[in-house]
Amino acid sequence: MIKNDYIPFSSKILEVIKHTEIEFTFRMEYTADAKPGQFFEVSMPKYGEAPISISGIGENFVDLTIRKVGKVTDEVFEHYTGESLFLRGPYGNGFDVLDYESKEVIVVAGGTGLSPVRGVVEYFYNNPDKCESMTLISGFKSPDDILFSADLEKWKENMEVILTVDSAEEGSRYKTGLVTTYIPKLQIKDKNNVAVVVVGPPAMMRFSVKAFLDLGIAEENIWISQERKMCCGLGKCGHCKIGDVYVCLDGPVFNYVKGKELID
Amino acid sequence: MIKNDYIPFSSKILEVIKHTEIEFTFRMEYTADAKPGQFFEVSMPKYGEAPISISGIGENFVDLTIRKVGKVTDEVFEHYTGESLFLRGPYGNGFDVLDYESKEVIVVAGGTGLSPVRGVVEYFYNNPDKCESMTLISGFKSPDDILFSADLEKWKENMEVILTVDSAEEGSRYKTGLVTTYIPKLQIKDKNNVAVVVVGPPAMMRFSVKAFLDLGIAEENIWISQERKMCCGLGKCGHCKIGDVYVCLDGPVFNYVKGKELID
Amino acid sequence: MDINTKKLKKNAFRVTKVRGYTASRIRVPGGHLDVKFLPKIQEIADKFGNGTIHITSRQGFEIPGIPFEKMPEVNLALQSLIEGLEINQDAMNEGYPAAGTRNITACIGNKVCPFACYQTTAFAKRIEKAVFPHDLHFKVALTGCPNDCAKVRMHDFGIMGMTLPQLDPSRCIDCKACVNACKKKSVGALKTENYRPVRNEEKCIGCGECVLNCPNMAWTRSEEKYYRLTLLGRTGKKNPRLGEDFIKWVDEDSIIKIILNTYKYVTAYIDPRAPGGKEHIGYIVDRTGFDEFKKWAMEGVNLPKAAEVTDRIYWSGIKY
Amino acid sequence: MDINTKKLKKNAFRVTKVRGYTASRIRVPGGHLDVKFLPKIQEIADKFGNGTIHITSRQGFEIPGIPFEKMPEVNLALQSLIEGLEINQDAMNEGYPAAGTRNITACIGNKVCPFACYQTTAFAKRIEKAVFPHDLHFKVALTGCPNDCAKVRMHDFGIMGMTLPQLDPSRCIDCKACVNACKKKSVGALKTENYRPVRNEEKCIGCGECVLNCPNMAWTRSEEKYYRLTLLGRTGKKNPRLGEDFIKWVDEDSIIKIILNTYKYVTAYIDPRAPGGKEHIGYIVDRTGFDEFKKWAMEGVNLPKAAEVTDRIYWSGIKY
Amino acid sequence: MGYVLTTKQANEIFAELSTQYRLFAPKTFGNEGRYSDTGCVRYGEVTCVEDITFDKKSEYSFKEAILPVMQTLFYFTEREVTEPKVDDKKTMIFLRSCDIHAVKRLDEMYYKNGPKDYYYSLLRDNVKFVLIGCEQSFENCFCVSMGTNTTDHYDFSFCKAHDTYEINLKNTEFISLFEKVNASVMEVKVPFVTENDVKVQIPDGLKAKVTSSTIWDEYDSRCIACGRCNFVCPTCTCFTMQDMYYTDNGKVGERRRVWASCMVDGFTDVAGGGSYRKNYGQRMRFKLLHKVYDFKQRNGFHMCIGCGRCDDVCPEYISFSNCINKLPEALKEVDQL
Amino acid sequence: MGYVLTTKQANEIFAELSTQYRLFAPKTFGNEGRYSDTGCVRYGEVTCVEDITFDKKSEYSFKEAILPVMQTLFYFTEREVTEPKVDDKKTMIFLRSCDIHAVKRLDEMYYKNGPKDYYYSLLRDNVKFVLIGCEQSFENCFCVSMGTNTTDHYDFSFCKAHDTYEINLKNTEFISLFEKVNASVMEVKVPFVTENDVKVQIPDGLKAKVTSSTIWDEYDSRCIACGRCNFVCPTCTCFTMQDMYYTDNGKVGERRRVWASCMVDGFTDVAGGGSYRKNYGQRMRFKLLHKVYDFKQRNGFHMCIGCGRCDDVCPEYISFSNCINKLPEALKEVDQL
Repeated sequence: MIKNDYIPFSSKILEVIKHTEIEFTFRMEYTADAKPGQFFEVSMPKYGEAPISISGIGENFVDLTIRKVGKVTDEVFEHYTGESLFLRGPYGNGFDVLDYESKEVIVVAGGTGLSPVRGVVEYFYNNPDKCESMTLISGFKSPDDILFSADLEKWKENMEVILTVDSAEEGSRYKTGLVTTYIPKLQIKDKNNVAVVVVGPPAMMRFSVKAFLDLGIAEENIWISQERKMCCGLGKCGHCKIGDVYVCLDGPVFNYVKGKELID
Repeated sequence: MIKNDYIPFSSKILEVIKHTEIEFTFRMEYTADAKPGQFFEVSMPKYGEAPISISGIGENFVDLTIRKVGKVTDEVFEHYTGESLFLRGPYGNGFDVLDYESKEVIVVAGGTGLSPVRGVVEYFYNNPDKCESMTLISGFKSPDDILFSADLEKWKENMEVILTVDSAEEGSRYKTGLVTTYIPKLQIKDKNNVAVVVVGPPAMMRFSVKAFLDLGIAEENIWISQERKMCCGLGKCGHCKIGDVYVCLDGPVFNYVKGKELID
Repeated sequence: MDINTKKLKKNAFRVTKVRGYTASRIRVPGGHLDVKFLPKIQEIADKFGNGTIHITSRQGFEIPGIPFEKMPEVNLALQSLIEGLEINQDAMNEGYPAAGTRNITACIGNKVCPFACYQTTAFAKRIEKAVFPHDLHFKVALTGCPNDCAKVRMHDFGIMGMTLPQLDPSRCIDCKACVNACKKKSVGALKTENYRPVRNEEKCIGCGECVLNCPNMAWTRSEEKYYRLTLLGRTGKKNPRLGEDFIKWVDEDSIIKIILNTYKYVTAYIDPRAPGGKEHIGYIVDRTGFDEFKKWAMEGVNLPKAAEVTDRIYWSGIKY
Repeated sequence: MDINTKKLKKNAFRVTKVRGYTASRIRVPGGHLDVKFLPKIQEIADKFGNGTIHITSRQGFEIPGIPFEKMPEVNLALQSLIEGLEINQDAMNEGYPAAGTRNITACIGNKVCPFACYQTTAFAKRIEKAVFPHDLHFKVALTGCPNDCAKVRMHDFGIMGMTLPQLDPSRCIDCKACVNACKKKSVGALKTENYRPVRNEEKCIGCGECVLNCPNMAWTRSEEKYYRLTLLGRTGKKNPRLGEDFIKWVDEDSIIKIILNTYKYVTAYIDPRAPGGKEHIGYIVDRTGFDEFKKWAMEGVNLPKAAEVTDRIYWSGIKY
Repeated sequence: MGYVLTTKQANEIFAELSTQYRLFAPKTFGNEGRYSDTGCVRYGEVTCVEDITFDKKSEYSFKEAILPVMQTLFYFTEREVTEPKVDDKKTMIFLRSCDIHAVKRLDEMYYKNGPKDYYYSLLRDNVKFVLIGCEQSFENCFCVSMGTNTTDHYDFSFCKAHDTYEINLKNTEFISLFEKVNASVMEVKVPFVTENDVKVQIPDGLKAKVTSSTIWDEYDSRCIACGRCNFVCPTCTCFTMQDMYYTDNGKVGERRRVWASCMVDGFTDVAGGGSYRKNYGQRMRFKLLHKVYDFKQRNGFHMCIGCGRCDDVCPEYISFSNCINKLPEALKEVDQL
Repeated sequence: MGYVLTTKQANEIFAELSTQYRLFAPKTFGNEGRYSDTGCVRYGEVTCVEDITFDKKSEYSFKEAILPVMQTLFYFTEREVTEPKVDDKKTMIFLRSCDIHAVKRLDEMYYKNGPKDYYYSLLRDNVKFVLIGCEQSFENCFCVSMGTNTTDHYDFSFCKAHDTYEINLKNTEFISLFEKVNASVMEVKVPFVTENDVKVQIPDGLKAKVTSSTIWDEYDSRCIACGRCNFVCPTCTCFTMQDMYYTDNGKVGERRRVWASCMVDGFTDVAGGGSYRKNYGQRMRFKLLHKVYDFKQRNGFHMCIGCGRCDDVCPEYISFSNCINKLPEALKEVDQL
């Protein structure tokens, strides 16, 4: 008898960290392997499943930052006072930090795109010697939408953190403008020794990648993470297919050499 | 210039005698010739004309017994408080009492049919020697419809008067039954010396004539008076035509030899 | 020229505006015919008429310009059409035996139209066989679906095809095609509950849009054919009005029985002094009251279980 | 088989129930045609179809059973009919250029019918010339008199012939034929006063029964031809309804102008996402409000003096 | 004596005549037919020859020129009665042979049946008759059967011959009229019809008894009692009186007479609700026997002139001539009773 | 090895098989067509040979026998998750050559693309395939172009030949079945189609870049995004999960998977409102390239088996094969960019 991959397991909610009114990080009991960029199918039985990226990995937990934007996540928010959620996963390839070691690492995150790369940033924050340099450009819609603000503050200790909001009220303490505004201004020492990771909404990724290509960064030094509808996480349901890849199996992280073919 | 026969003359109302609720005799000032059975076109200008039989003739008057049954007569009743009515006539042949002299005269009148023959009856009442005998059968619908009741009482003096009503309440003092009931019971001395005058509604006339014929009375000894719509009284308007006769010119009194052809 | 106009009218000719000339009306029950009949129509128009025809609003051909004296010859020529079109006839070679009850019209129906719920022409012919010839002024029309291309609501009896949709939930993939189609093109009788369409039975008009739009055969048609029977619509000078629903989810047999019953009712109650002997049934119902009509109409009718009968109908329409 | 169904529909073919087969629809504007066209219809049905035709409820012939691949050949065969029936056409031998605006139907009119107040087919053809070809889903119908045999109140534009009766009192003999006819067969707009009929102008529907029934030519027809224009009747699944009066005593030129104006109005306001690109004008009027519609419709229209325009129309009908 | 006129000459004559006469002739009322886009040929005043319709039978007859549809007899104020003023212009009527025979019938009624009619005389005494010839019989005509196809009783004839007009003069008082315009003198023979498609044969032994035949019954259902046959008939003379007061002043009114029809409801209604001949077939019988039987009994010649207008106009296509031809059958029937 | 069966013998065999197998075959559902008075040929359980429709292509494919439209993955009560019981009867599917090739595509997805699918395996592992031969190509078939017109991968074949049934036996475990009914042994050759009216030519140098061609644009307006092409396709495998609780008891529910269509709205919707391929032409492109390009990129053979069911069913008469044949033109177009 083969394994039934569709049966979820129950995972205890260890902690709930509120970022914004609609964005909470659920710290879930979990002890097996996981990589940043991978995701779990999180489910509220009777309401459905949603693929949620791992935003943090600890000894006995994974962090799942959930945005209240769909039916399932609505239900999770509604019912999280329960002690546990059902999970399947982790699925997907995740980020391979080894690919970025020794390089000028530039991570560009749009909105909740910060969740999946948080693990990457955290890795180089914890291991600053493993890269040449580390830069994070993190953009949000408005000051109210900012996620992981404590982390963002903390990360400044040993990397450049460019926190920007699309727009803010007059006199705000935040930088404003799209993340792409800051890409051309980056001080790159050796454009052949750069590792760029771009995660966010489709348009933000497209323009950011273009900005890096314009800077002369080679396609093979750019990684992106694709977001698609994923029902199964198992390469079966078909929703996440782009061209000849299944995002759930082959992604969501793609080197841009492959990723460029996946514009849908 | 020829005479304009359409222009009516004004005639003073000398007296109004009420018979029933809807039957009054208007005694009109009139001095020229007139015969019983002739008629006047009586008009209320603006309301129209109606042919009314002469029900009585005096020195300076004619009696016109008017029944309130049509538009014009309604108006006459409505407005007779005025001093006069407009008249044209007399029209028609009328009864020729000479035809009946020396005979057993039998007059059968149905309802208002008594009006035109009233002059005939009156003539023989006043001249009882001018006939062999005189019988009047006068029928009415009900006791309330009886006309000329004073006359009927008076005439009994020197003629047989059979007054009958179609129906009456139990214990009424009137004979009941149709006039035809009484015809077979008549005591006729010489059926070749009889003059029968029948006036009344079409069906009453038809059945009465038949009763006399059955008694062996010859057609030439029977006279009827036809009632027809008559607009002009002058043989022009055509309404009173029956076969080749114009009732207004050639009638209304017809010997039954001619009259029998006039069943319409 | 001495012509009994009443007889010629019964004979499906008519008194026209042009003195001395008539027009022959060829009824086509259900409106569908083999083209082999066209040459005869052409011949009659060319030989006796003025070479033109009018396509009537009741699905017939009116051939104008025929001198009255040619009527017997036209009747002879019509014989093959009358037989070919399967018109009930008492005596051969004498043309149409009655023209009071009008041609039973029908939209093209499910021979061709995807929306139609039945073979309109076949049902029209069945009614034809049951009621013709008849002098009473009845108008019956059939339409395949509630789109009512045949405008049956302007007739005495409007027959509208319906299907009682059947859902096989195991084939439903929640694409919402049925719900959307019902909302946009029909009455919005479907909503989604638990990933499945739920049908508001009261609202559903049986148009079959759900079946037509279901990409996976989850919705299918009922084995039984159902109809909506509307009553006593009319055009005219006094009170044109839409026919109102009498029975929803009625069957063919009941419809035929109700029509035949109504002939009896009208025969019993028609105003004998009506102009031209024509009195719209609606006015008769006004006189006798709806309940009396209904009593006659429903005599011996066995409705299917699904049938919903209107208690009492109140018509509206335009009143001049 | 790769068929652009939208193109074929515009080309007056249709997607039928039978896979791979279409039906060709031959419009006959005003419903009247020379029988010399029948052999061509027969030929098309025999050669490309299944040898039958349906007489459509819009006065056309629908020829079913035509394989899709025969459409170009059918279009070639249709050319003589399209020309003969004087259909506006952009390019020869390509069949009908549009099928959105439906055939303009008409009762037989005063060619034949004593009641008709005008030549329906001629006016239908005039409108045809003014509006065709057009893809918008407009339905126009004409009827000769308020009997409305053409059921124009079920159309977007219903055109009903009227005559403004003229009384010559010196010829009236008070026979009451007009009063009785008006009462029994029409709206009772006449009463007798002083031996003469008096017409209630507000009530009178211009049917001409008084003229038809007057034995002495005391009543005659008006020199001018008048019409009642009714608006936005329809059948259908949501809210079948009778067209309501827009203008009483309107003239031909104004009607054509109003129709053309309405095309502009609909073009400006139609819901581009409507299923099949079809949205009944009535729903558009619901959206914009009647006053906006009226503003567009009446642009540049010069009504005759007698015309009575409805302030604002409220439709009713059956709501499912 | 005969003349041939050009159109111009003819119109000069019309102009001349118009000074003394109101000219009544059949003319086409373009849009006044019962049905839309149809006209009607009937009598009306004309002022030029082009106004006259020569090639059709008039639907209504000339009679309205001397026997108006509606004629005011007198006006009345509160207690006064006043006759209306009469136009002192004379009348000239253009009409066909049969219609000239009809004049004789009208005269018989209005001059002779009872006292001479005052109002009829007023008009009739001043009429001149102009004969229109008949090149050929029209539909439904049966003048030959009725012996009305020819006549000499006219003042002059006036016939259209292609683009000229031919005159046969009887009344010499009009000689100067034609001489004045230098009309070409010519022998002119008035065309008369000598045969009709429709023929009737009134049976010799006709008697009142045919009243009881069943031939009349079919008209009970066929006839609609509209009276058109009477109104178009040049020999129908019946009228009804109307008394009315003016809406604007109820004290003033008039009495008038208007045409009546023995076919129309109300003709025989007497006060109190009685009426005769309720069945339309009996009305048909009454009319028909009047025209071809009892009028002659009374006056010595038939009333019907065979113009066929009643057949032309009947909306129910009832044929009067056809009914006449049923009389032998009816006679046979009633003789067997 | 071959046999010829009488109908009686065939039905004895069906009876025998039915004890162990649910027999799935194309059958005619008499009144279940979209249009009134039409039927539908699709797969269903059969119990006798007469149930099987041999002479028509099934509108929907066999796939629902092993990949049900709707499949319950598990039930959940308040905190428990329970798998549904699986019928332990085996399945026998009657299908044509092209469809046997389709099985390979299903297997590729459900056995190989990612982990082996638990639910698919449950059914698929117990399936026997009975080949129905094709005497001739149906409309829209292009199996020859796709190389799916012949096959050896079946347990036995079952073809109707007039009033007998011919069997070509591959899987010897069924020998006894035929021997038991004393089936006549005979050489049996399964009929395969060797030519179709419809041919496609997938261009050799096909590449993802054709995505940007304009050939897809026409489908923006022609396609109505109903998904019929996917549902009838024997190689389409997409599904969507549904979690629901029972109306009668909100604490109990189930998770299931149901077929999904890449043509239908919602297929790519992500939480938060994003979606891809809004234009229907792009969905057509996605589907088509999957079938004849990128599936092969990933798995080494084409997904499309050329059964033409998508063309048969499209209410808008869009032809998939016709679109394939536009690819050379599209390639040329994008190469010029």
